[in-house]
Amino acid sequence: MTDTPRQGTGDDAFVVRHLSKVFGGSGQVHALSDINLNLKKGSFTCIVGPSGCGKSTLLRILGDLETATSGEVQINFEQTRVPRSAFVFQEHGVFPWFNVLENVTFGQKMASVSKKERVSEARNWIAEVGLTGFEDAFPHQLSGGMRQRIAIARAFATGSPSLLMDEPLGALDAQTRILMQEQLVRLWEVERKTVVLVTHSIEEALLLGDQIVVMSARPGRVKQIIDVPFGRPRSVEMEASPEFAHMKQDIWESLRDEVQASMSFK
Amino acid sequence: MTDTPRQGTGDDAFVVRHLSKVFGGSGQVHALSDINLNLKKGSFTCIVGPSGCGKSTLLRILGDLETATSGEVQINFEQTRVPRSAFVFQEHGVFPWFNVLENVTFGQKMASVSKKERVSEARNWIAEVGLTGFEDAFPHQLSGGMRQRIAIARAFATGSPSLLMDEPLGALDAQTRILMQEQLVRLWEVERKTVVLVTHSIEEALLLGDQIVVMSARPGRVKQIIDVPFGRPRSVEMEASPEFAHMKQDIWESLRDEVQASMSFK
Amino acid sequence: MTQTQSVAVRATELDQAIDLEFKREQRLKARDLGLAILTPIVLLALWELAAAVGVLDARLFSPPSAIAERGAEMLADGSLAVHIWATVGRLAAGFIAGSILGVFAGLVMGVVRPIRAALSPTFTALYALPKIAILPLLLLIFGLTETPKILAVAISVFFVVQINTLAGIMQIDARILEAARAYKATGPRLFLNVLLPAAAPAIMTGLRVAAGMSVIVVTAVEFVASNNGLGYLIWNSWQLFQPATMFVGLIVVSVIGALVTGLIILLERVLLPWRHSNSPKKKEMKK
Amino acid sequence: MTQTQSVAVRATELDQAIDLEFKREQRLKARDLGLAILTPIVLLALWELAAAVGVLDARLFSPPSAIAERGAEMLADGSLAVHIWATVGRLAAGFIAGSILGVFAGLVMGVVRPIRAALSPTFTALYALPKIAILPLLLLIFGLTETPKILAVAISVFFVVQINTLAGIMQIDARILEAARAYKATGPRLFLNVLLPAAAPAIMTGLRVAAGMSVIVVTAVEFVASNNGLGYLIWNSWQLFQPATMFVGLIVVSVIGALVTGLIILLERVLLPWRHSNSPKKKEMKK
Amino acid sequence: TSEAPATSSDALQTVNVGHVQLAIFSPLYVADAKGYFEDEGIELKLEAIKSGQDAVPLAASGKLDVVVAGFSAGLFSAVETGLDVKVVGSMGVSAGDEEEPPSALIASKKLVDDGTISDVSDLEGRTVAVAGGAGGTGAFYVGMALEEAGLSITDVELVTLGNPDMPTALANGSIDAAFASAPFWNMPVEDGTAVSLWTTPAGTSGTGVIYGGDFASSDLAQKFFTALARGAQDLQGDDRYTDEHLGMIGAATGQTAEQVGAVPLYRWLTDLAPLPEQLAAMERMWMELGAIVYTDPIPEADYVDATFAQNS
Ligand SMILES: Nc1ncnc2c1ncn2[C@@H]1O[C@H](COP(=O)(O)OP(=O)(O)OP(=O)(O)O)[C@@H](O)[C@H]1O
Ligand SMILES: Nc1ncnc2c1ncn2[C@@H]1O[C@H](COP(=O)(O)OP(=O)(O)OP(=O)(O)O)[C@@H](O)[C@H]1O
Ligand SMILES: [Mg+2]
Ligand SMILES: [Mg+2]
Repeated sequence: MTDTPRQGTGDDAFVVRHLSKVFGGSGQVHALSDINLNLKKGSFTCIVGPSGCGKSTLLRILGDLETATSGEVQINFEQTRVPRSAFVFQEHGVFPWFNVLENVTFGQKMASVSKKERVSEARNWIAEVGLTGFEDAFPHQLSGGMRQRIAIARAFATGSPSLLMDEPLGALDAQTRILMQEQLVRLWEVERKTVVLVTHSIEEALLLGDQIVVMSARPGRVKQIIDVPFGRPRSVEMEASPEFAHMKQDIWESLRDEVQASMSFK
Repeated sequence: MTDTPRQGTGDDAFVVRHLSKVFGGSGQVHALSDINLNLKKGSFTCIVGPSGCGKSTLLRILGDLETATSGEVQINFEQTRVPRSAFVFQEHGVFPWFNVLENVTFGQKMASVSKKERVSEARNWIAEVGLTGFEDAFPHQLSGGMRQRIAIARAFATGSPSLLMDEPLGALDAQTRILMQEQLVRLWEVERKTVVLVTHSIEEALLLGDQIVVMSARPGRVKQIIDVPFGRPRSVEMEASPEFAHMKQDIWESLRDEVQASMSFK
Repeated sequence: MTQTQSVAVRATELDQAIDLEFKREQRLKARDLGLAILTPIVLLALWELAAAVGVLDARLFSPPSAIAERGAEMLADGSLAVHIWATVGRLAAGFIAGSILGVFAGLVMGVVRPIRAALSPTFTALYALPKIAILPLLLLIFGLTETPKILAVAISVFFVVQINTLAGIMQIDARILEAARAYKATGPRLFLNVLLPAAAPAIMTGLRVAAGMSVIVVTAVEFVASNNGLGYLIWNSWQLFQPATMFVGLIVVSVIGALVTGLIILLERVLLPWRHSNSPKKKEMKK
Repeated sequence: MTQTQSVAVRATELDQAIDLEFKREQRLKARDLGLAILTPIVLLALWELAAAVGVLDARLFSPPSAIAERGAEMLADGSLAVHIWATVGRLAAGFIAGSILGVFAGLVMGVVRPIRAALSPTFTALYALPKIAILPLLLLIFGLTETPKILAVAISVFFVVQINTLAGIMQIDARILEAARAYKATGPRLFLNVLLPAAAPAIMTGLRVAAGMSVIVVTAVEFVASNNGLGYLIWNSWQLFQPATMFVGLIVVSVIGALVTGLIILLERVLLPWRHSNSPKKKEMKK
Repeated sequence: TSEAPATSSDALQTVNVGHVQLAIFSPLYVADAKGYFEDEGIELKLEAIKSGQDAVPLAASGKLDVVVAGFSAGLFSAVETGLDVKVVGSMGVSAGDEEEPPSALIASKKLVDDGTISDVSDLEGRTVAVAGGAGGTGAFYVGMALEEAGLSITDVELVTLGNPDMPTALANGSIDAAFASAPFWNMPVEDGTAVSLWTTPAGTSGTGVIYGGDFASSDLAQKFFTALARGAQDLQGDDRYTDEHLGMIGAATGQTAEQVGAVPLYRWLTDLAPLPEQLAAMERMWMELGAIVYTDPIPEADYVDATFAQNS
């Protein structure tokens, strides 16, 4: 079921080989097992899989926030002052003590970008995610959806060549989510960063990704890698097409067993 | 745009007439405006609408947790020892200091049901939602999805003739959510309680409801009441049908303006 | 009745309902404030009455009127001010020194695991050491200067603040730290932009507890070893049997305690705006 | 190398990595424990040394060996036990009375708005009142019995616990209260099943702060007005110039303080299991 | 508390006595240990207090019957305010022993060596530590020493300090002189940090026995005093230092017999008669210091009652 490891090329932003991750020294949680992946520069990859299968862990390892227990990860970006990967976290990634502007400039501040430069860059991205007018607001004064948009603006504003997003739209209601998905694709089409996005929503993965990595229940393995055939730009209307419904059904069936394996549900 | 008030009949569980709700004595937030609704006994009603339009407020007023500022609400259930409506809340509705069993028996405990009786009833519902084996676990030891299932089990276990659910599946990931939707319909088909369910997901509304109430942006009004034509039992496969896609598209368009009206999003 | 008319009637009804609700809220707030002021007044009046009819021995429990008179006298001749400044000076010096050191120690212990492991249990035991009991030792070491008195206050404050700061650091949400690491926050930048603000609420709680405690300690210290300050005033006036003066001291001390606590709360609001932004702003935004 | 072989090699590698990680964690834990024990030992050794070479005046700062000897003596002749029991008795009585009343007052004030409005500000001011300063007044009212001493402890504990309990009630998540109302929890049932457990963490924090404070207060009270108890022992041995005895008293007091604090933490773990269920259970479930 | 007379001869009546736990009050401890109070039908209930002033209001309000402690300015203020207490006896009286006095005015050796201080008159403008503050007996004695040297109590700066803290304060220069009791005056003298300048003259006393008004008029008042005086009679001359007595005193003050014997003891009058002139001198001194705010001395009869001593 696992992909046979391919050799990485210079075009690959991330190359993952035989990666395993075990949490808790005594070996209690085997989160990831023998993961092999090649992610091209400028590609948009979506990861789906049942809850607890190690999606966040994999993303963290790609972003150098966690070390693999064994195996190998190559990250092929030149070293600049900004971090190689900017993150959008599943939850609680924005700093409650900074207002919107300060949160969005945070990455550049840590990279010693001059104040003037980072503020003007930040204002751009704040406008892009539709938060203009809220620069001085603190996160707790905003809705969950607005908070998540701060995190997205911050990730883009940092200027990193890759973007790792962990269910960035999970906290949004369905309608806002669709608007944000369209927004996200638009932003990505402008900048063409290497994006890895974890999601629970198959529709979202089909709407956004070039390829979809389907993971198995814990210990997480790569169950399937699916290339998404739809051209860009894509829009929500695409969901009505029979091809979309078909692919969705396929992935859903592949996932269904895994979800049931991962939860004690009759 | 508002429905013309109809006369309530003996068959109606809830009759709402010219209901308005304003929060904050000084009239700051006009949450609901001139709502008129008739909900039949044993019916399954879904409410959709943009964030902040007053869906939760309306549900709270139906459940007698909030008083209307003006207008009139009739609740036609005979008074028994159990509350007339059992709630599933949007979030944080389970008590962190009680384990799963104690949480599920809470409603009956407050209704002075004997311990033996309420425990056996609770065990049934714990089994129904797939939490058997977790009776002694505290909520914080469980995932968000499992916590929400506790709340659902509690609502059913209480034995109230009506069930008011505020985005009961919002916290779940997409795959688990679909399994739970099927579960919910199954449970309802057995008991035929009067159900009002608030959701952000149009698919969910179409999959579950007999009728869908579409609300406008704040101040919340009833924009549209849609009868769902699909027969029961329904299943996820139904989503692939063109009629479904069509209805979804309709409701989405009706909502889109409202969502955009409700958020500062370019 | 036409449709338009009935809509108009309903609008008026709604307005009336809103108005009623608003008035009720105002009434409740006024009542709360009245009650808050009433309680001490009633207590003082009862005391005055009890002293007047002889339930309380007025020679020992000076009636409030006599205390007020004595207080005015002491204010006029400047003697009260001398004691107040002496106490406030020690309090301020000890509190500031103790809290700065406490925050620093807590942060270092929070970040460096071996230091935390080495010092944490010992500090917990030292925290419970009664501060007036070690005052003689401080006097031995530092002589009869202000140092031992300020130090006694500083030590009390230090432990409370250190324990709270450490707890604050240890409780920082792992996800916040991860976000900081993801954006490559390190060294002093991590410290200033993440650790300090994240631990700030816990530090503030520590300061609040420490404030109450420092007032108690400074009074106790002045009781035992001082020639001025409110603690001395209370002790001395009792020794000299001047109960009215003693009550003036007691009342001033508790007012200072309340003021210091209030000041810390104010400081918290200023320093941690993200925890206290008012809801009106929120509502406005939601519009 | 065949595919199977390479898989086997990788499995071994993984096992080794896991093993290393596990050993490292064990090593760190052992080091932490070692450091925790080492610190007081080093401090005592330094003290002993300083006294031996004359950096510290051994007549005033009795070396730890002398203190230990004196402590053993006092244990043997039973005199230490007398003081310990006297102190512990007052502490227990005052702490229990103060905390029960404090919890009760806090709950009532949390539920009944007019009472809260009337008493809250006054209680905040009274909290800062130094307890040893009001001891003479308590003595006047109750005479030289145990009552005023226990009362001084109880009052200190009362205010801390009351303030924390009230804060706990006020901070209950509105959604929790709503859930309780939805399921028609009222009266004593609401109280026992919702309000008390919801406020319990805050109450426990209050008890922990109060524990430290009560040890300090009981010592101060025994300093001023008692002929037994550890506070008396410390004061008297200092007056009679018996520094070794004084240090025995100081050390015993801080050990009692640490024990009381530990006891409260233990109590919290027993009473609030939902806040401390261990992660193994969690992990096991997730499997 | 003292109530109606005993119903039967063997039922003991309780007398509550507040005392500062010091060897200076030995007659109380010896009389108690030897059962003299029981002989008079009294059951003694001893309550430790930290200063006489703490107990005066308690005596006046009947919470205590008897206070055995040092005098203070507060006693006079209390009487002037109308509290009903009576001084009925004296306690430790100075023997005038210059070598081994129970307390002494000592000065820093450094200042003596460099010639700054050679006798009490050189203390003018200097810092002098006393226990119990301006309204305590320490201040009274310092005033007495200064007056003998032609100065007044207001010519020095008084500092309040506990006896145990005086030696170090002298050593580190915080104070120039101190009025300390044993062993805190002889310790610094022996180790060379201080020099004794003045000791309390023979016959002076700063401590005594105070009755609450109600107790003074009860029939136990005389019985109590008679028993107490018997204790004093046993402690005359070198009888003070018998092992039996040292043991009794030690037991009551939390010391061993050796520790008690190592420190010079006071003397006591055989009838423990009050010393009215001495009290009047104290009142005057404290007025001078501002520790007493009223201006007309209280008549002796209002607060001294010598009849119990005369009848014992
Ligand atoms: N720091 C950690 N220590 C121990 N176990 C961990 C740690 N982080 C994650 N795990 C465990 O590793 C497994 C994978 O976790 P991870 O968060 O990567 O899953 P996920 O796929 O992101 O799940 P979700 O969809 O719920 O976010 C889980 O069983 C989790 O409990
Ligand atoms: N107790 C309250 N006091 C003041 N305003 C309130 C209160 N509760 C709700 N509101 C306001 O009333 C409006 C409607 O709130 P409500 O929670 O009913 O919306 P909703 O449709 O449930 O939103 P969501 O989809 O985000 O849950 C919002 O603007 C909200 O800010
Ligand atoms: Mg995850
Ligand atoms: Mg809602």
